[in-house]
Amino acid sequence: MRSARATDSPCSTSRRRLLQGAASTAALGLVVPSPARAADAIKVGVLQPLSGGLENLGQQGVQGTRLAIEEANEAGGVRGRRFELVIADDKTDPKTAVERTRELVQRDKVVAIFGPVTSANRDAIRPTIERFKTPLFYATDYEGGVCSRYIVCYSGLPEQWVSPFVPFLKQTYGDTFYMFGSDYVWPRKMNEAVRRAAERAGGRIVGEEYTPFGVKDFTSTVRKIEQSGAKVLVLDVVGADAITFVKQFVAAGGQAKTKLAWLGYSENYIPGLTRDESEGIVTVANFISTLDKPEAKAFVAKVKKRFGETAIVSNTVDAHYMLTRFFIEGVKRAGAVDKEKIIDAVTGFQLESGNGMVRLRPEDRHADLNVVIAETKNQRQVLLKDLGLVKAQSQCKG
Amino acid sequence: MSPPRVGIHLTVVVWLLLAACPLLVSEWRLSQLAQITSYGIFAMSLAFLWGQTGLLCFGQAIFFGVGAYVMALITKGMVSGVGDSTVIGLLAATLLAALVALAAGLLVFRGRGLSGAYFAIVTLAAAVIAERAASHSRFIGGFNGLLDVPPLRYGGAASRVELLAPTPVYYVMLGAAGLAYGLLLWLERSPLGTTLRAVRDNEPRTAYFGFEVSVYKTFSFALSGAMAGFAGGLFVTQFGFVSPALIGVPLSTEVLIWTALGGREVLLAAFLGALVVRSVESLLSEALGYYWLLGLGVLFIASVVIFPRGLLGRLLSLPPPRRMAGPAEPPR
Amino acid sequence: MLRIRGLVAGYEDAGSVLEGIDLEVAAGESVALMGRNGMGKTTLLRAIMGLLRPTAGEVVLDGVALTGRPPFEISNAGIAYVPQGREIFRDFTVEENLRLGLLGKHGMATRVPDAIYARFPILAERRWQRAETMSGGEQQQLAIARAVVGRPRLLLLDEPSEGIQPSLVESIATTVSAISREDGTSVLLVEQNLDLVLALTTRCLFIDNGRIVDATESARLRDERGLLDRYLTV
Amino acid sequence: MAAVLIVALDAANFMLALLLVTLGLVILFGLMNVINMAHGEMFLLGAYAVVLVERQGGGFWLALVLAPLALAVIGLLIEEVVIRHVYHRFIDTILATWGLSISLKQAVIIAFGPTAQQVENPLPQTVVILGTLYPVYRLFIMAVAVLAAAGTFLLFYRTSLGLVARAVIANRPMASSLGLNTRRMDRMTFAFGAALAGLAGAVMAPLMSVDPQMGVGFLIPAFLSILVGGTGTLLGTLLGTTLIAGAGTVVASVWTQITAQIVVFALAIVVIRLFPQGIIGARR
Amino acid sequence: MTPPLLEVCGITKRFGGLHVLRGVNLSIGAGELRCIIGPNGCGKTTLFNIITGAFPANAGTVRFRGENITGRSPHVISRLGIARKFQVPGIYPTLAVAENVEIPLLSRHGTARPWSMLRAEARTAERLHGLLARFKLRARAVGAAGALAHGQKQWLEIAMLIASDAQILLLDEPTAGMSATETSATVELIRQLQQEHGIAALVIEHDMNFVRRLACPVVVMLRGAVLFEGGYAEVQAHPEVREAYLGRAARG
Repeated sequence: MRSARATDSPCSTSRRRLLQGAASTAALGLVVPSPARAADAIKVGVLQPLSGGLENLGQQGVQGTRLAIEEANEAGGVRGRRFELVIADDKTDPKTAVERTRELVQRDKVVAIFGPVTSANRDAIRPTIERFKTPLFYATDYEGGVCSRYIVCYSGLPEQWVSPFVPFLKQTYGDTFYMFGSDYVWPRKMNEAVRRAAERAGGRIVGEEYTPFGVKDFTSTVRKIEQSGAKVLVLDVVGADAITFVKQFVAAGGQAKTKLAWLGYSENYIPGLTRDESEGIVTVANFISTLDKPEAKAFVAKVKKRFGETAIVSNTVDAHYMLTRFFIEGVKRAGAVDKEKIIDAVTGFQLESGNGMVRLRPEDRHADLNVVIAETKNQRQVLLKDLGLVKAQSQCKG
Repeated sequence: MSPPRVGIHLTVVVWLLLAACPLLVSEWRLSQLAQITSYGIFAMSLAFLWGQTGLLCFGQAIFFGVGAYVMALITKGMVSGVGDSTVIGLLAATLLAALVALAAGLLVFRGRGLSGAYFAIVTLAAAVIAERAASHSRFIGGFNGLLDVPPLRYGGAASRVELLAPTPVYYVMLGAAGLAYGLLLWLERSPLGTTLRAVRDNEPRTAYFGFEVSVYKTFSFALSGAMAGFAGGLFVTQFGFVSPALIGVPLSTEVLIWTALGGREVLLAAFLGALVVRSVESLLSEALGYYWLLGLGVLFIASVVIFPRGLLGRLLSLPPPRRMAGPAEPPR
Repeated sequence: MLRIRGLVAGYEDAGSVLEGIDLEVAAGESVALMGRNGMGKTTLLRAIMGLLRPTAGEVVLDGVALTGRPPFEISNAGIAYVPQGREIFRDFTVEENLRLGLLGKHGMATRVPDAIYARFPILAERRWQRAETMSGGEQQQLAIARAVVGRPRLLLLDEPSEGIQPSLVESIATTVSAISREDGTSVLLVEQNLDLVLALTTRCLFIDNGRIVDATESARLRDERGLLDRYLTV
Repeated sequence: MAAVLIVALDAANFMLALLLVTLGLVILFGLMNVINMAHGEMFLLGAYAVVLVERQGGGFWLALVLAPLALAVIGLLIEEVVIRHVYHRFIDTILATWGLSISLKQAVIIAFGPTAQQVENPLPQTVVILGTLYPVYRLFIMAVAVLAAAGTFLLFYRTSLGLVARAVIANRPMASSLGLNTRRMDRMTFAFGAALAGLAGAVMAPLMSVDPQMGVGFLIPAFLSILVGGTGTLLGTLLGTTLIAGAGTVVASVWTQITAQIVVFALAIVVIRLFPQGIIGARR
Repeated sequence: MTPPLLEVCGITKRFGGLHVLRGVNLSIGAGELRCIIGPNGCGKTTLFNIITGAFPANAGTVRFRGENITGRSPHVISRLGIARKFQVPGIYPTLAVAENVEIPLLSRHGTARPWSMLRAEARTAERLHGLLARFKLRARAVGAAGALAHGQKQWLEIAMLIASDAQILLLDEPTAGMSATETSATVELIRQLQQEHGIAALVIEHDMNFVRRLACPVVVMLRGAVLFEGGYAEVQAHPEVREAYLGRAARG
């Protein structure tokens, strides 16, 4: 996934208190307040970053999962058994992620784990997950290539996001691209896809650059972008560095000449930027809260009803909600609370997401997703183009 | 007036308690304890360098990380020609970390070398460089690091057994910790240890006795590096992965806090410092949320200002080596 | 003016050095304190100045108890100190060194008065030079000038002749006695050098093992070989 | 030619920004011998002071005045509670301030949350310099850095207060014997260093992500600048920041930021190894 | 002809505008004793610093057994057999008293390789406890050296010098802070060392009683140069020496 380490912290504050409250009650009790705290509750682990830099995404992930679980419990659970959430904080740190995973699996004996956010943490816990044969449900977009019986992904992949996005950029804003990303695998894989897509569409890559985490001065990069004459800047820098970069890019008048196409951008970044700074940023996503579709409106209403008017209904909430629903449906279909059977049962059927019908493919346990292109106007993301259902190749090939 | 022997008794009690843990705690706590034992060994490596030789290193995780990466590369079979056994991995992890530390030590200490704050800041910068370089190196997995590192295992390729049950794993880890402790303690109480403490206490005086101080600092650095590498190798068998996060500043400072809180001058205090902070953290950090780290920071400041020898240091400190007392007093 | 009663002081690891000092210096009077190294001369000056916390006894200046007060308050009460080894600010200019003698004093101009430069012509010459570039004798004059620029009522001098040419010792004696005479400044001088003691002081005290053990008029020192040989080196 | 000039301008820009951040550290570390690992967090608090003032409806310019004042007060507090006890334990200042850094950062997270805060850019315009657009705010930062450096220099080397401060630092007992209140000077000097850190944080806030981690990135370059130039001299720091920032910008312009960071840090270590007194210090 | 054990030739040292040493000449043969006296600030300690390699001189040479050792580092000079006692006792405060003495004993067992230390124990134990007994420190052997009384610290440091098997001891005010009995014991000690082991010593001292009782040639320094060399009685009688200490007025 995009975000990667402790220095990342996109996001806002207005709704923070509420979320923090939610997270800490969860942490204290470690369980959802639910009447069915019986011994036969089905324990579900949540491993999300609740500190260390990515808490916003972590809290939204928790909300998505919680919403689905609570709905299921309110509907009577599965064959009379309720779900119980056990929430753990991975602190955005791989070591802690492994420790917490072990706790969830060995101490709490959960049947599945939802999370985490970063690829680094997902990869770090993978050996543990596989060693203890406990399925991991991962609902953040990432670079692709995970093929494991025990990992189920609901993630935007490069193929799904970049392949349709780049031709749109070329057609709308110009045919020269500059790619600028953080120095790790996700931006590099994304940019590989950008390069392929741009060349296929007849565009030209005029620059590619990576930055280490924690850089505070992007003058030379801003200068290089300007000198390259690129019409479009594909940005896959993450977290705080991205905010720092965009502030300096905009201050230097960059957006007047170059369109900012930001991969991995979401509503979470908007509060860290001023109106001028976020104006006109285009991005690609599976879901945005302003989508003019009945299912989107219903989903937004549902989230706000449960978590308050100030709750951000991002891609992350939608993805975690959906993946949790697949899991619940899988438990129903499996006929028994058995990890292996659940894994086999969660794929191959459709559910309605906040943005159209979605299905998990049995062959690689990844999702076919509906994708939209959005632009930020007046501190809100608005739809530019609905790309509909986009499929990716199986991640288990090659 | 012989110093109180309470330190000896407490030390024995601590080790007995540690050995009895499988009877006392739940299975998963035990496996957790096995995991953080590698941090304990790591803390002892720093205690040896800092507490005994007086070198405050802000980049200790470099050696831990080197050990972890080497262990991962070997046990994953990514290095041809040396096999992929746990033992070879651990040996190589220890040795390579030692070599890196030795090279760094030669670079830093020779001639009119760096000391004090300069050394601390330079090691801090070195930790940043190491982390950047590691996340930029494809061969060792870049930012995400190396995954699927095998657990402890024994036996030949054909009949290989992976060690997964908590109790044996715990005893292996505890044994490794005991080994590290024994070795470091023996060194510490040998004449060599006396010399290192002499360097710490009064460096010019030691030079005026003909000791080439830089050699001793380098030696201590290399040895401490080796121990950190050993800890890193063990860490990998427990956690199954290695990533640049293990080689950089955050872990370097974490180990500093464990060691300082426990007591830098006493190996066992540093070891317990790591074990206790990590255990308490896993118990409390979720309940306290953001306040946990705030509390830890304040506690750390308080211990620096009020208890420079750590919270456990005084309790667990041992009397000087027996040879110091000499033969029994002749009858008067 | 200065009255010291039963002063006991020392260092943490070396035990007490002063074992109960009693001494008095009258207004305008100049007193020498002689004794072998290690007998407590410097320790006494440091204790008067507040650089060392006495464990017993009292230091009173014009009826005001100074015991246990921090050095800057004692300085402001009217005592100035020229330490052994001079301790000038090596990296600072002569002018800056002198200004530092003024800046801490309440209600005093912060400009170095010309009178000081008139008294120490060599310092006027070196006014903008860094102090460390000067010779030992010049540095000593700077240290004295820095002390008297704040117009103290009592001047503590610790071995001002240390490492200095005999000719300079004389000129220092002349200058300090002029200051003492004209400004009415009392002087407590720790010294081995008889020339300075004779030129500057009227009374001489001998210190041995942390106690004042003998006293004489300075003018008679020349004849008191026995005293000298008993209490001084050589 | 113009391209070279532009790189030079960019380098000057980064250098001055780094100088601004380093100034406070020069006072605390270079002069007072307090190895202030919490400097990044003082910087951070300066930026959050802006956030707080803007939230209360005060503008950026007001915040720019209030932030250093707030940090001076916080500096006084820190000095009194913590630093006072470790002045004589050089190495322990590292540890104590490290603990402070953790605590301050965590306190900010508790008070403001972990996420980035919005800070208005008060000068969003650009001007054309040497044929390229240049942000006015960057010019402002450069001006503030020059003014702050010059002001600090004048304060320490051209005023009585500065003279006293330097005297206290150079020889505490002697300064005290001359009637200078050393405790008060310690407090004031420390507060001034903290205020400079706060000013830097406030000034940099509009061009940076204002989040609890923002101070970390500057800490190491700032320390290296001081060590490379030589402690205890403003001139050395000027040289140090010039070398670190200059090398960084040039390497980043020609290659990448990643290479720049690794090369510059490694270079700095080599320089420190060769000149343990710093380049200026070694010439003395 | 054998060269003198230690020979100092024309040593000059400046700190800024301060001339601390102005061409000091001095020599001492094997097994000889020599006292250096002189008023405060005459450059005695600086001379020790230059001999032992603490910092370089501006001019001049130091020879040991005929070998030029000017500007070598302290540990190299020490290994040749020159041991130094500091004015403020240079001991290891947090180490046990016995450990303090063990360090210089170890220094004679190959200091170049740390691991060679590991097996040094057996060779040092006997001498260690012999020395502690001789210096009346046995009862304090396992206590921290920092807790000793001042005079004991001075003795401890002398014990350490002797443990280092030096051929010459440079003693900077060895009796400072000692009681009269301790001082006489120290005189006895230095004499014994000279007689039994042939150890030479160069002693900076202010206590003229000590100088008299040591009964060795005395070097008088004044303002960075050697003023006079001679026996105790000669020094006492020498008007210039008196003047150096007490000024011209004392000449008479």
